[in-house]
Amino acid sequence: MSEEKKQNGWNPKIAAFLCNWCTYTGADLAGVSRLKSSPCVRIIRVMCSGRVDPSFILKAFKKGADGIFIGGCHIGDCHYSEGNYKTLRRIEFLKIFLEDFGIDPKRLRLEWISASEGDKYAATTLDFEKQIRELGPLTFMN
Amino acid sequence: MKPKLALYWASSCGGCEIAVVDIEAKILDVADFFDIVFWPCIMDFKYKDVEAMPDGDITLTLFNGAIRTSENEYLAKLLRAKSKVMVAFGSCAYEGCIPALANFYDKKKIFECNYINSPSLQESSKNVFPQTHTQMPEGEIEIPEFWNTVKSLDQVVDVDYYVPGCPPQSTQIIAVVEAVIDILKNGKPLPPKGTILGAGEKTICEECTRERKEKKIKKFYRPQEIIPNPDECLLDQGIVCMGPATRSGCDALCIKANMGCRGCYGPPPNVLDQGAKMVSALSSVIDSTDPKEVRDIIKTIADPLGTFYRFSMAHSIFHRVQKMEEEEK
Amino acid sequence: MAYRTYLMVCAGTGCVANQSIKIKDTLIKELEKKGLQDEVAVVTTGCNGFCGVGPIMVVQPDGIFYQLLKSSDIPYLVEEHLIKGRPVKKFMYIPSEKEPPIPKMSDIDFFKKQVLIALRNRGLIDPEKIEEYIARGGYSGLAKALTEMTPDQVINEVKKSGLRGRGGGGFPTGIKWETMKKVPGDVRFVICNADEGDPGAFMDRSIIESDPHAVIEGMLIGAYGMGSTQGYVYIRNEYPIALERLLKAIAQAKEYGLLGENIFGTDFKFDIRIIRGAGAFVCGESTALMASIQGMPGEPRAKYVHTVEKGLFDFPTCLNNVETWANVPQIIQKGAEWFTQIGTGDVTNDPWGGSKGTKVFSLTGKVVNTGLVEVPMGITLREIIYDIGGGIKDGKKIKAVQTGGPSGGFIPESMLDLPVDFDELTKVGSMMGSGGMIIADEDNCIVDMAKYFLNFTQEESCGKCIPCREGTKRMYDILENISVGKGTEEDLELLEDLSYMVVESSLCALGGSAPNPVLTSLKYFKDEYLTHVREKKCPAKACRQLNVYTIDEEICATVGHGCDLCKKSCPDFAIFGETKKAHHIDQMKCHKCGACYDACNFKAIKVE
Amino acid sequence: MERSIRMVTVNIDGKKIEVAEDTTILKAAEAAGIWIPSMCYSDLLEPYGVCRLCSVEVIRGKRSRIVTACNYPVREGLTVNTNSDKVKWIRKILMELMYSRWPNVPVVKEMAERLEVTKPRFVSLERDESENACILCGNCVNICRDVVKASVLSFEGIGIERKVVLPFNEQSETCISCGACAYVCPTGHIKIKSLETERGALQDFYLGPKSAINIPTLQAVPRVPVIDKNSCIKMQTGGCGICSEFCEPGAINYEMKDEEVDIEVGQILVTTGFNLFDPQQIPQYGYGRLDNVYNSLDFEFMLNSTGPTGGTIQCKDGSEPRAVGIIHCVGSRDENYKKYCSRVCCMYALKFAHLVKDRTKAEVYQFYIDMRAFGKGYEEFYKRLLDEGVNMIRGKVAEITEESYNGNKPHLLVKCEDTLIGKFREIPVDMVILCPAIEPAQDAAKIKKILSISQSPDKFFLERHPKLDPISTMTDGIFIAGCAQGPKDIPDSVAQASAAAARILSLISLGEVSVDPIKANVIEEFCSGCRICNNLCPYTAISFLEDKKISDINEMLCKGCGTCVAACPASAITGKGFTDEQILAELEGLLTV
Repeated sequence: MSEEKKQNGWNPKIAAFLCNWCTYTGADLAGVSRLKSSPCVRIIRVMCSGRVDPSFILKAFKKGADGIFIGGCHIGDCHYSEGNYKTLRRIEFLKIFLEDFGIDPKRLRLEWISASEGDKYAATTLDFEKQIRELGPLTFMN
Repeated sequence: MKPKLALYWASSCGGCEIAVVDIEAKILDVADFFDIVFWPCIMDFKYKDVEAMPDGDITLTLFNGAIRTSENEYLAKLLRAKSKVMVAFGSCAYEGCIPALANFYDKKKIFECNYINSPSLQESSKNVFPQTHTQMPEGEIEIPEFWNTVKSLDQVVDVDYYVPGCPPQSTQIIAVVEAVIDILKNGKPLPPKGTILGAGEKTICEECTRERKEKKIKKFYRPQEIIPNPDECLLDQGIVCMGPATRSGCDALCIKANMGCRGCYGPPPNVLDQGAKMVSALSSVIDSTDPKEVRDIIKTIADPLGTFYRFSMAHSIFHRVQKMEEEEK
Repeated sequence: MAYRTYLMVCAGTGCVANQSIKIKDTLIKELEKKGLQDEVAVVTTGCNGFCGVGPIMVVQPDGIFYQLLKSSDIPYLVEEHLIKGRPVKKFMYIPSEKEPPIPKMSDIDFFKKQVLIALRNRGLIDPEKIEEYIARGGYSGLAKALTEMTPDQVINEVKKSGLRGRGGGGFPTGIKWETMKKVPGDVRFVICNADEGDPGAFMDRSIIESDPHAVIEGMLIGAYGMGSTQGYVYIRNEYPIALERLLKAIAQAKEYGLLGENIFGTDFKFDIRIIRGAGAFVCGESTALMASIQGMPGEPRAKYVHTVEKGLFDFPTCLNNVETWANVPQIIQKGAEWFTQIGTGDVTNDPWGGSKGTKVFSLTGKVVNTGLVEVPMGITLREIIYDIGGGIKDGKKIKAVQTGGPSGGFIPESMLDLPVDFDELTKVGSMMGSGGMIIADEDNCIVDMAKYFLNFTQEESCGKCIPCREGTKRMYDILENISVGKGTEEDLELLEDLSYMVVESSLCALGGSAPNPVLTSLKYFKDEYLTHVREKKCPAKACRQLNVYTIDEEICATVGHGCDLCKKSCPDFAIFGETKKAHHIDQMKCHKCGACYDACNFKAIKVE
Repeated sequence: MERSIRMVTVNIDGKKIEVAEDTTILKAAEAAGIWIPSMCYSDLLEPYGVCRLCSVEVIRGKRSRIVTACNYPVREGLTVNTNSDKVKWIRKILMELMYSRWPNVPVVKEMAERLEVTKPRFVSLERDESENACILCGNCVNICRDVVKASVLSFEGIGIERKVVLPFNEQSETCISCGACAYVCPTGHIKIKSLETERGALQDFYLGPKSAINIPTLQAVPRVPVIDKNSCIKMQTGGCGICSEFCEPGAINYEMKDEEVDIEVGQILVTTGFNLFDPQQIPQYGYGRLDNVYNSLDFEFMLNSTGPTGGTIQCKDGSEPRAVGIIHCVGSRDENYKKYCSRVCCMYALKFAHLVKDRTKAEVYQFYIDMRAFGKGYEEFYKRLLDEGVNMIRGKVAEITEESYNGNKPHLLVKCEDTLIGKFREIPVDMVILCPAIEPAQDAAKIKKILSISQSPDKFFLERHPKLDPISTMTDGIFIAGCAQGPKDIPDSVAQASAAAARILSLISLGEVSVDPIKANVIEEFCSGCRICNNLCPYTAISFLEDKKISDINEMLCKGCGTCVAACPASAITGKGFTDEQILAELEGLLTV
């Protein structure tokens, strides 16, 4: 089925939770810089990556996201000092969870991208898109 | 004419039935007030009698147990049609409960386990799978079909109210019964549809008398690994307690017995997914910033999925495990 | 293993310089050749003191004394003495041309009158073998102190003995130790001053070379008494043999557990470090020496606070001279009473009351027997010069004795019966000093000698304080003026005035004693000075600038045949005359260097 | 153990004086108003006791003794005679000795006069006629060793040969140039020379402070000296402290500490400037290795009329350069170092060329990649320079070497490809001026962290929008201007700073600033006080209300990150602006398309 979809011009849906101060700005910079980033990424701005509740991620998968991208400030550079540490722990935890749920943890990606790293944002999203394409669409059992 | 009451057990352990009887003398009021029309656990009622009832004839149905088989589903739909008020009674009907832990596997896997790999199987009965229709000399035997996924009641039929708990506490049952009698007797308005009856709006922590501090967890312990201080919050001591993400109502029963809350009252209001929320909360208080150490600390939790979704699996965002090994291959 | 004969070859610096080691090697070879190696042993010893006749060898147990040996003499000597049993007369000591040779060491006057305490083991043991020192009773004094005596008893014994510092000052050792003991504090040091700087003096070197363990034992006893655990030996690096033997001795003592922790099984511990001095005269001064150990320039400081209170690194420090330390073991071993039997005065109540024990002198100058002598206190100068020293060379007349090194004073012939001890010498304006003793005869000019000593002290002054730096230089300048005939009688007054001032106001003893030669010479030989300033003549003809050199033309022509040697030697080209004919000196050109006088083989040059 | 001070009574010249035990006689006499002469005594030092002029007679019982008053400690019952005949006699001869050696030194002359020595009886062969001869008091040696603890000076030689020297008679590296020796020198024998003037030319001139106490820059306001904490011996080791001994008004205070002052502000303008790229990173240009290769700041310093050469352009040997090479884009527009254009170099390089032409007869070569004379009047200036005869060579310099032909004075050889004529050229010059890149200030990363602002990839501070808002940052109330934001020249910096100031003023005039209402708050009816959130807030906005047994968020402290919202297991915390419902709705919307 997935092979079919891949061939039928399937485009993955990637939900991205980006921190307002770093990655969101970085994404902005990527745009301003006219860099090519993944068009599959659907961005949700949060003030801090620490705001990302694991429920959101599960919900996003359930709602049809094939991959989820979380972008935060570099460790130590968090606008809110330590928010990204919590994100780090949640995502680590969640990856173990996702595997148990039978979802490839590669579909969840956490990256530290600062406001100045427009190029990194572009490169990472493209890479992530490629990865998701390789993994194929995410389907759910009933 | 007395209001009619039906009780049914779908996929459940029967604990909820016992809990109903456990309301002691109050059961007499129930018997007095209601005309019990269907209660297979207690008396021999026939499905055909129910089928014969007009729609909406039963005033109140307390349905416990999850939906595991075609029979469960049939009865759920039948009783829904015949009842004015349908109550998902107990954790199984409300959110899947222990039966829904089977959602970690699919039908095939479960059958393999039970009918091929089970060590108690006699050699002759190995590889014999239950069939829905079996031709016997006496005639065809029909047994219900086993569904792939365990569902909560509201995933099959429309449910008016929920009573959580595994089982619901007798005090809570009494309160519900009294309220129902009160409504029916005195014509009070019904609570809004979907209301969770017999439970609080807060979490177990509200009922827990232990002293809580700011949390910093370096390692998780299983209850047998340490002797917890009876006055201190179990989570503070590293024992996984679902209390913070569990609806109040049981009066912190397990915690009083030095056992971490297992979460049978389900998520508190507003919480989408009890397990995910607990993950979020616990990882917030893990005391480390090093990814490797974080992973190591997380690994000290035995069976995370079973721990966090012990009761709410069927009702969680994902319902069940998504991919089976066979499918991968 | 016993040998029938022991050949004690002197390996003191003087004899080593005269190839005594080569003699030893030749002896060993020769003995092997003759198959005597199991019968005759060759032993190298420390200095015998009779350095004027080195290399020396003593054949024991007979005590036959051989002198002025050469390695070429050895085969003959071995053949004659060791095989044929005939001591060789031609290598023996001959007191004078008329007298027969003296075979036995103990019969030689030079040795006969000596009393050996500090040097008791000289020539008898191999200084590089601790076993031999122990065999001669070594370290029994330490054993006695550690096992039978309390520290206070040790100090008391030394105090009772009346031992006074042999380094020059003559401060009672026991008092010094007692004062140090009373200063509170855990850290305290003892120092052995082996920075022997006086020209011509080598007592300390000789003691260390011939008996290094005596010094170590003395320091150990002192350290035990005063509660010190660390000692230093400050030794001139110009004493390579002494240094080597001391280092060996320390290593051996450590090996035997005599240095280090738990000495003799007691709690007492002590260690010695060697500090090498670079040879500055002033570093023999205690505070300068300590400064030098501390790595600072060797400059003295005011001693208004004594070093026993605040010395090395500002800790209580007891500094004693090599000879003083070497006396200590004997005092402890034999008791204070034994020690007080030797010497002058009475020290029972007043430690300053007399001089006890012996003193080592280095006898040099115009005497027949030069060398190192250890004599009892109270012996007269005459005894030393005539009995031990064998009188004045070439039968000349004695003029003066200068004792105590460059800062000592001159003692005129009239005082030769003066008993030698600390107080008597001080009384006549000289001092014991470290024990230098220079004999001057009639050929020595007193002005010249005073100038010589002052030149030494003014050059060796550290230059810190003005009286010593400027004063001694000015004194030297005046003496120089006098010696070249530019002096006046006012100069003599000024010289005396300045000398007294330098004595009074100098910072340390170097300046305080430097004018001694000048003051004593002015006191006892004023006439000679006056001759210099009034007549511009030097009676001894030693001040060459005052001399008039002329050539006895007759001798020159007849005896010398106009050999031209004087002409060639003259730096001023002041000598004229054809070869084979008489020469003469142009007095206008002559700068009176005296080179011609030295050059002439026929005594044709006359001095007036 | 601190010994209690015992007072003793001493008799000095018949006066009974009570002083503390162990006071020196000199001090005791001073207290009693009795003058004791001294040449070497200094209050700053331990008494050295070398001049002996302070000799006095001390009588204890029957014995009298001559001691030096400067270091003799008094004891109870001491009788001192400072003026006996013997003492006078000693002083007189001492003075004669000194006077005969140093007849013209003022302190000696004065003392001689005072001690009534008119004509010394001695003739000194070491007579030194100079007025500032060294009298060997040792003060300089002692202060250097004991107070400054540098031990640079020492005595050499013994006896009359004694003199004060530097090790090997060379300028010592351990000398900290404190000048203490010169200060304590009673005769002025020690002088402090400026090494720069001594060497005559521009050897090793250096822009920073030279000694521990300095006036930071030529144009410092206020123009007062400060102590450089990092090179002050006193502050680093506790030694020295000599300046406070010397400062008569007592203006020196070592106790002053760096202070952290909290100032509450509403807005911040970051103008932390830039660093000059270190051309030593490009070793083939020889900066720091070859003589006469300067960077632009060095050259500016040379041009300055208060600089080391007084504004004349000269080589290290003092000669006028015959040709000067000016190299553009050193480190900038370079893939290996800084990719960006530093913007200001072209124009100041032209200015240098102009000044070199103006002040010397030197030929000037400009080595450039592209001329970027983009500002108002700049192109005209460029044209003018071309008319002045400046040689423009388009090409990147490969290497600068030092060459010498036929034993002549060595010169520099600039090797580059002239891309306009397509040939490799080697141009001999006497001086090279490098125009290094402008790079972000060293501590930009630190400031970035403190202020929570961002840096662009080139590490200059990142503006909110390159076109629409080049003066604000992502953080409200923080503005940037000048080279902190990116390389720019003075007019641009002024313009940007003015704009930022205007923005700040406009906000000030508003009186209040509206902030995003993104705050978290606890819904009391759902909070059960599990305290999971308590430890999470870096701003300590979350507290636990003991009475209600619930947690509470102080909205004024909350910055709205939402970490606690995500963490709350009861979903009892909502984040305004980013509620669960909002985010989920957003998610729903995004993913259904």
